[in-house]
Amino acid sequence: MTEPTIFELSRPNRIGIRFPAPDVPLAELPEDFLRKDLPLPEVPENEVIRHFTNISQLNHAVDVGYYPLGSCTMKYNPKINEETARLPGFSQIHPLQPVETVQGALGLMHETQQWLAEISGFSAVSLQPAAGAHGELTGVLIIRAYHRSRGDLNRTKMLVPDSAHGTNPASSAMSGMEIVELPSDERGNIDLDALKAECDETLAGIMITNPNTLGLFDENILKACQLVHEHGGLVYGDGANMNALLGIYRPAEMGIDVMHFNLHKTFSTPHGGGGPGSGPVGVIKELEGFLPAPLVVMTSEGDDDNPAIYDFIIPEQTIGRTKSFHGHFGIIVRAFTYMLTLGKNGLKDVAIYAVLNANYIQARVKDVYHIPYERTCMHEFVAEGKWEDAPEIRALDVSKRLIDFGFHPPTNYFPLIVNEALMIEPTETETKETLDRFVDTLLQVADEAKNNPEILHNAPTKAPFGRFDEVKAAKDLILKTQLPDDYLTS
Amino acid sequence: MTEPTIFELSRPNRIGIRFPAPDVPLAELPEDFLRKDLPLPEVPENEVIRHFTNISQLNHAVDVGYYPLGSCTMKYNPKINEETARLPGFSQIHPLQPVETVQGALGLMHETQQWLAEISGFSAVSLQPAAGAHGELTGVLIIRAYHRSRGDLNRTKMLVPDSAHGTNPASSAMSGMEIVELPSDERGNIDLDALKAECDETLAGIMITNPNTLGLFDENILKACQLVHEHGGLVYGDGANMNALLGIYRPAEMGIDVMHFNLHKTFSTPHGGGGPGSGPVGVIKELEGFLPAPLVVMTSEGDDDNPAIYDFIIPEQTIGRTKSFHGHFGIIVRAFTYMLTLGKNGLKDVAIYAVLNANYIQARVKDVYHIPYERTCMHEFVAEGKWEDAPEIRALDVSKRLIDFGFHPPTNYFPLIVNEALMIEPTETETKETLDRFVDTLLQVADEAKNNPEILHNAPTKAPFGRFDEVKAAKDLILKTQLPDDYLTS
Amino acid sequence: MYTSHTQADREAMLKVIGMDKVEDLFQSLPDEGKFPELALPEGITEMEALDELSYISSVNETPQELISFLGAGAYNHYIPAAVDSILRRSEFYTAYTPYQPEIAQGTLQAMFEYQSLIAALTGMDVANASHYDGATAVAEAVNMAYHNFRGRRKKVILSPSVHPQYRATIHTYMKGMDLEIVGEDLESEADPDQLISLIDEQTALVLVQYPDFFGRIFDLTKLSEAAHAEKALFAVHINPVALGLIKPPSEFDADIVTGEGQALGIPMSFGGPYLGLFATKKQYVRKMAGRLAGETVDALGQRGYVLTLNTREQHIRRENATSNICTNQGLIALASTVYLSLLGKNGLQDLAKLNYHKAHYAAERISTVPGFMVNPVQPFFNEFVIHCPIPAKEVNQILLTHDILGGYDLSQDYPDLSHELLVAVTEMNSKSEIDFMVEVLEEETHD
Amino acid sequence: MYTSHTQADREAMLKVIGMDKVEDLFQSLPDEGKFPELALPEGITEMEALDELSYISSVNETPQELISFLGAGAYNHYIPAAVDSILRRSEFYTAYTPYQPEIAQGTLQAMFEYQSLIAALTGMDVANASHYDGATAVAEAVNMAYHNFRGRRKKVILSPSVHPQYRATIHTYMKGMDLEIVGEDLESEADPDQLISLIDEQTALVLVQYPDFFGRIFDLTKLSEAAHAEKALFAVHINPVALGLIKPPSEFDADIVTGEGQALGIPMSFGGPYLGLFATKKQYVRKMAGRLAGETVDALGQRGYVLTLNTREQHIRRENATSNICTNQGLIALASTVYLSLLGKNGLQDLAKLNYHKAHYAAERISTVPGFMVNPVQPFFNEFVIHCPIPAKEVNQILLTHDILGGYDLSQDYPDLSHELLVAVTEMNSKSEIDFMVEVLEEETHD
Ligand SMILES: Cc1ncc(COP(=O)(O)O)c(C=O)c1O
Ligand SMILES: Cc1ncc(COP(=O)(O)O)c(C=O)c1O
Repeated sequence: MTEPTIFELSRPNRIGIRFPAPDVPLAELPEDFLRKDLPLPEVPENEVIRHFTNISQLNHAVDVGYYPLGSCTMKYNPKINEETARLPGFSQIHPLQPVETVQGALGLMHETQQWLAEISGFSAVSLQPAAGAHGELTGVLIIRAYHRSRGDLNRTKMLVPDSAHGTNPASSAMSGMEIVELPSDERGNIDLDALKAECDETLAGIMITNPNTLGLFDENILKACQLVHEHGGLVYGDGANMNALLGIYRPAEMGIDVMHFNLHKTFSTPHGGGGPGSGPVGVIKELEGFLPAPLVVMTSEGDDDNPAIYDFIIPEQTIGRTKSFHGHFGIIVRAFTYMLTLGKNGLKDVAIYAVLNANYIQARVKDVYHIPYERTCMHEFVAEGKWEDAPEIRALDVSKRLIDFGFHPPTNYFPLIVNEALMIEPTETETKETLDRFVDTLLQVADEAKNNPEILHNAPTKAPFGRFDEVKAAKDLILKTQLPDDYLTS
Repeated sequence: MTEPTIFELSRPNRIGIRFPAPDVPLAELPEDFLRKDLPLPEVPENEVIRHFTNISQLNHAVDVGYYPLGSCTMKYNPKINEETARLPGFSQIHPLQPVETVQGALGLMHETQQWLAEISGFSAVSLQPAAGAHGELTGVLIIRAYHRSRGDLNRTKMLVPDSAHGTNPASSAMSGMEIVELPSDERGNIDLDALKAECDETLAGIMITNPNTLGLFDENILKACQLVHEHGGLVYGDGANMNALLGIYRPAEMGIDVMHFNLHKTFSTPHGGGGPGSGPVGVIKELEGFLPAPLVVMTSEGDDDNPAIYDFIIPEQTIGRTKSFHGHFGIIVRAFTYMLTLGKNGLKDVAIYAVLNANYIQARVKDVYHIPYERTCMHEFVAEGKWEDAPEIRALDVSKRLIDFGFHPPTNYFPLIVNEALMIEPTETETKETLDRFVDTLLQVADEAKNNPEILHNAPTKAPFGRFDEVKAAKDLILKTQLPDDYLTS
Repeated sequence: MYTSHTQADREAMLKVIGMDKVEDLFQSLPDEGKFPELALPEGITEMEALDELSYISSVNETPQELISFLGAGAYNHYIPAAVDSILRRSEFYTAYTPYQPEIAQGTLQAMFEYQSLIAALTGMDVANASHYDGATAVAEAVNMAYHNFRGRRKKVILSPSVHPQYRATIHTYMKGMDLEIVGEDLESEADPDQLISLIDEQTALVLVQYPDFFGRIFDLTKLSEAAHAEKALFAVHINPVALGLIKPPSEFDADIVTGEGQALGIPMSFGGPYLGLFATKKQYVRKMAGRLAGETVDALGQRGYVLTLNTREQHIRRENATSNICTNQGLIALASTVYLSLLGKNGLQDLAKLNYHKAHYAAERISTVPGFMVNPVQPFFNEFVIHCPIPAKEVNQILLTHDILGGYDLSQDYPDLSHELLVAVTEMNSKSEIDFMVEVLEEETHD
Repeated sequence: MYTSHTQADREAMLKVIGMDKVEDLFQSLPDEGKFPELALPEGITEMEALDELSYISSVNETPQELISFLGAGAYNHYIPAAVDSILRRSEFYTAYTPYQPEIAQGTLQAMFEYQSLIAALTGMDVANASHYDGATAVAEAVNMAYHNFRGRRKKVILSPSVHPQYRATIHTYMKGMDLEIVGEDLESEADPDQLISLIDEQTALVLVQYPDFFGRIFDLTKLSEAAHAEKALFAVHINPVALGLIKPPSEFDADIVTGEGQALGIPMSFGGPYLGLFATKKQYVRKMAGRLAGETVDALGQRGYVLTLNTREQHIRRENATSNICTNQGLIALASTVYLSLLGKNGLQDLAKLNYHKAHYAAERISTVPGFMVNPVQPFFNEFVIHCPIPAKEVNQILLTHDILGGYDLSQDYPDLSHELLVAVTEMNSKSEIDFMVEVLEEETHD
């Protein structure tokens, strides 16, 4: 099944696209700076298309089959969103055009800010962050700036539960925080005693994820936030799991002060094989002034005869700019289209059915797969992929075997607090029949684990590739096509 | 690998797309005419997308791999053509709009007519026919009308070489002609003696394909046309093989009086898994008046300040209308885009490299595959898929085995005058490396045919499906999903 | 441009062939006229071509610029984004006719599902894999009826309220057949029962449209019975969206159902490519033209599909084939398959009702304008005829000055209907568009 | 809307769970605030949404309506149709990060090829699988340099001719680092060698842009040597299209190369999503942030690719990771991969030259307008600064009345450059557009 790389398909003097000859007199080239050789592949259009079409077919994807990858919210990406994002009036505008020539774009951003604020209960939202982790960095820098604005220079301790996603501690560290890991209690909640013990005058805040990465709504959430607030800290919310809360509960009500959204999870924008995402950040009133610049505001409401007018502003105490221009506008158009089509009831349905689907799968598998924190889950849950009577089987083996049945495996080895984790997020867009097929397969695989473990060890055998040698990859470190010496001329 | 049908995926009360509620008062429904039940499937958007995405991957296609299917000109379909055809100014206009609101479309059609006329040497071209066979019907009806306009009511004999495509006799028959089959001579040309013998006062004409379906340029073409003309007949040209002649030779120069083009072959418009095509018909001056209505004409040339003006006209002696509206406009846009990007030299290159590729493959395989009419071929050639020392092997076995190597097989069993035909049309858009891989595989398969025939008989084994039971299909005649009785409620 | 032969490739290949230069490949061609200097421009780059085509397309006025009530066989319906996203899959659009079923199950299963959907929609036993468009589907119905009686029945009864362009197409197609067409010279708006008296034992086929060209819905029971009483075939041409609301022609015992499938998710695209629907009763399947996918199993016992009953077709039967059709509308049929799959039962019903209500609102509102009249009795679907106080042509001209395409001026085909305008209303026409047209009519025809 | 649970499904599922109604699923949530009534409209259909979004988009003015000479970090380049045709393949865009390589070789091979192409283009040993954009790539270069010296070197030298927004982003990113930034307060148009005197043993990184924000091309040899003499890292931010013409930064012995990849087939899309290019020398690969695909073999010995060196990343190393980045620009990197594959060596060279010639023609023509001046000495690529006789802001206003976006008014970031306009010219600007702008300048600034 191995497909040559695009470099291997190259032959001298082929080309996939041509440009017109200059319609202007030629200028003298800057001799001192001219490049000698440019070792790029030379491939005609049809070969380029065939190459990428062929490798694309080696991918599992939401449009190909079920993808219950925990924490990733692999819901269906509606096709209309792809069309609206490609409208020339959106895709062809330059980010530095005078605002009077891009009022549509600003209006759309403003509306998106408003929708996200209303959904989450925050008072303002910045669309600038490029992804979830980028939103975290933004949010933690806002917390930092807040404390510093009050002269609280010592508040640099950030509490991060042990169940948190890796980006949480990493973002805090990048923001100059010291990270203190908080244990979870036996119900999977934040351990309030441990929290209390860390509450001192160096407390900057806490980064919580709720529903947390076990898929559980934290039962101590109100108390935890209260504690942190009482001790002068702020609460950061990782909004990656907002899919469980749309129209159900507003994060700001829990006591969260800053939160990022993952438009590429909750709001159905495609994951693109790794990105791009979009990670808007919402804040409570007191933090508005710290949001990254620029922010879109409505400068005139408009009336029957005159449209509303929008502009960019720079919040007074802004942490600054976290990237160039105004965020991932093309992704924001998709998310806005999605919200418009769903409306308030549709958004609520998303959460209801995401949670219903997760609990349905959990209920059907829990007698066979141990659920370490078993209670009503939210949009996802974490099971263990190990059994006493199948000592050689690990969660990864279960995952690889699922591939043979055409399913994408659950998330493995996250959250770290569960041994041999299988983190299952069904999403709301799947039918009951799909869930049933998936559950039946999970049950069958558990049976195989005990009675026929070799099948699992050898899996997958029905995918285009078998298991890969990851150690070799890290050892050889071949990170680009190895070109022959005479590449440019052969 | 079997995928359920869309009906099998249905569950009551699901839906893939919604429409707005009426914004007008409701009218009374026509009780007497109301439909009781509508047994259509009920499937959500994501399941529809997954279904068609999954089945699409079961297809071989030009964008997936090599497709040297003789007579079909499976060249690369440039992506830009797909974009221009989808420009809203083309895709969203209604065919009956006042001509002053669609001057762009008419201008494009007029230009396309002009380009095709210049390429072929004909004096006028109608874009109305929907495909090759439809062009043939149009052309033969023009021949019929021509004779009748001269009072030649008895000219109803149409000569059709035995190598002709099946649509040729079928189209003539539909036009009320009597078909007389002409044998080919030992060099694959029209047999001039046989032709002469049929030249009498009932002769309506002859339908020739040149290069013919053996991929050979008919060496008797000038004489044959002259003979037919001398005896009052007209010459119809099947232009399916124009890919060999672009910029090389104009069919009108041979003595062809009417010819159809296959835009879906020569001019790179996609085959779409069976269609749509487009089969414009070109005619010599004397036949212009018989072209189907309507035809686009330029009514005013325009100048620096005023654009040219276009209109539809009805040729005086028109055979009438052969379909609704004005032909496959969406396909014509693609073909026009293609011609524009190629220009005169690019068009000529198409023919040169199509012919070079065919001769290259022929030269490389001819010692192993018998070529019954071996001489310099044009854009394709016909080999035999049988050997004396492989008595159980038929051309179809060779074809099925090629599938295992990722190639689409050549055309089988056509033309009928070659035993166990393998009709190979490489097209110009393939690289030498692809041709070499294909040839190497052909040679290997020939070897297997003699030494390991079972491999061929069992092939394909690497495709998603093995050989199908065609007899069962024709016997059972299951031509639609079998719905359970309670389909609408279950 | 899309060739990729390097100098080295060319030389190596010529060497294998045993030639010096590519011109030698064309030795068997007549010298005279060989390598003509075409009076055509040089090629341009993709970027320039897009520029040029964008410009040309921008000269046309679309429903973005013009409010449109034009129908008459092509309708402005909403096309769900999912349809084009499937059509853009090159596994579908760059495949040929599925001659090798082992590597063409995508196309074949889509064909099979298309046949299933069209059969379900029309209520018929079997549908073929498509004709070029509604007009040629109708012409093929005539062709089929003619051959059904082996040319012995020489009369086809054709309602004047079948689309004029379809009737013209029939006239062209039957040039080679020994057939007579009657019925078209009845009064333009004759109702179907008026055709009954024309039926006799020479009649091969009775053909009507439903809803008819004027948008009207008639009960076809009597006509069908009368045709069958003389053992003639009865063919009905339908609008597929209407069948979301009204009885399928199978309920009138139609033998053949044809239709224009453009309304099922196909862009108007200035008239093509569209989609010829064709369905019939099981007993006529061998008489039917066009490709058919049939279910079967492969060597491993897996269910799959193949092209079947090829013995009807030109590549096997040549001059004795049921038709000359070869290339059909594959990809367009796929579009309608995806479209119908998305809408399904409830979607098509909702859509049909929405069209119905909007059209009736428009009809009622227009009737209130002095001098404008809509037949108040005959049920119609989403299209109707308005009688205008001035020639329809002039009404259209007035409306166009307000950027409205008023409808189809019937005098183009029916000289007696000089003041009649055929107006279509779909889900794409908002109430405010309708109100605006009525306003313009009120103001501009008031004197 | 995109959920498909029927009443029956819901009931059956609740029964399995052991609940009566879906509301029970949310029992662990605080009662207060549960099930809020959101002040949001009801959902609308796809058809209505397309209508609304089309309207909103039409309010914006695109290069169809405006002649544009705006660059400053985002460029209007031609995007070959083949690029989007691959991007629309849902096997690519609906996949997640390739955590399961057996069923993600499409994404992984594309990543590997992207890394290969960016390494080849920049001349560097290794490139990562992308950062969010040029600005964050630059900020990550600072981050990497900081950690490379374990925070012990506390100085970053930043040229004032690095894109102002990138510099702003660096300032934000370094808030949590113990770092000082110097160099920005040199005169705005300082040349790179002016930075040399700032380099000392405290210097972690020297960072310049090439061509710089003003479009200028400088020889960076001396600066690089000076940085390396103090064992500091040397980073160069590039415009990838320029590298079709000019020496890659590897020839100046750059340690880190960053770039904004938008010019490589990515739509301008009002500023995002774009593409942060990041490449470095092999010795720094473990210090680099971002995902990496590496070649290996599977159980059958087949060559393939996996995510590798994960131990640098947040999901393994958490607070000690090289960066917090997780989601990157996967699909945008794919776009640039397809783009570079199509252009290849000759295409990128031709494109770069075309941009060069057009920009120089424009510069020369504008220089002829009285009062307008272009620095005649310093080589530039496709962007250059014009000194205007009146404030640049006013020039832009005048041009806009003629539907021209004149360029970027530098006074927004460089108060001393009040009369300076940054003008970009690409293959999309025809000679006649340039001539038209010159004409307008001539007429409107003449007095
Ligand atoms: C719980 C959680 N937090 C944070 C992130 C980081 O988001 P992103 O990948 O968009 O940077 C993720 C995504 O993987 C996540 O699942
Ligand atoms: C030689 C030849 N003639 C005629 C035709 C018929 O053309 P179409 O399929 O477009 O009707 C074909 C196509 O298969 C052909 O190969």
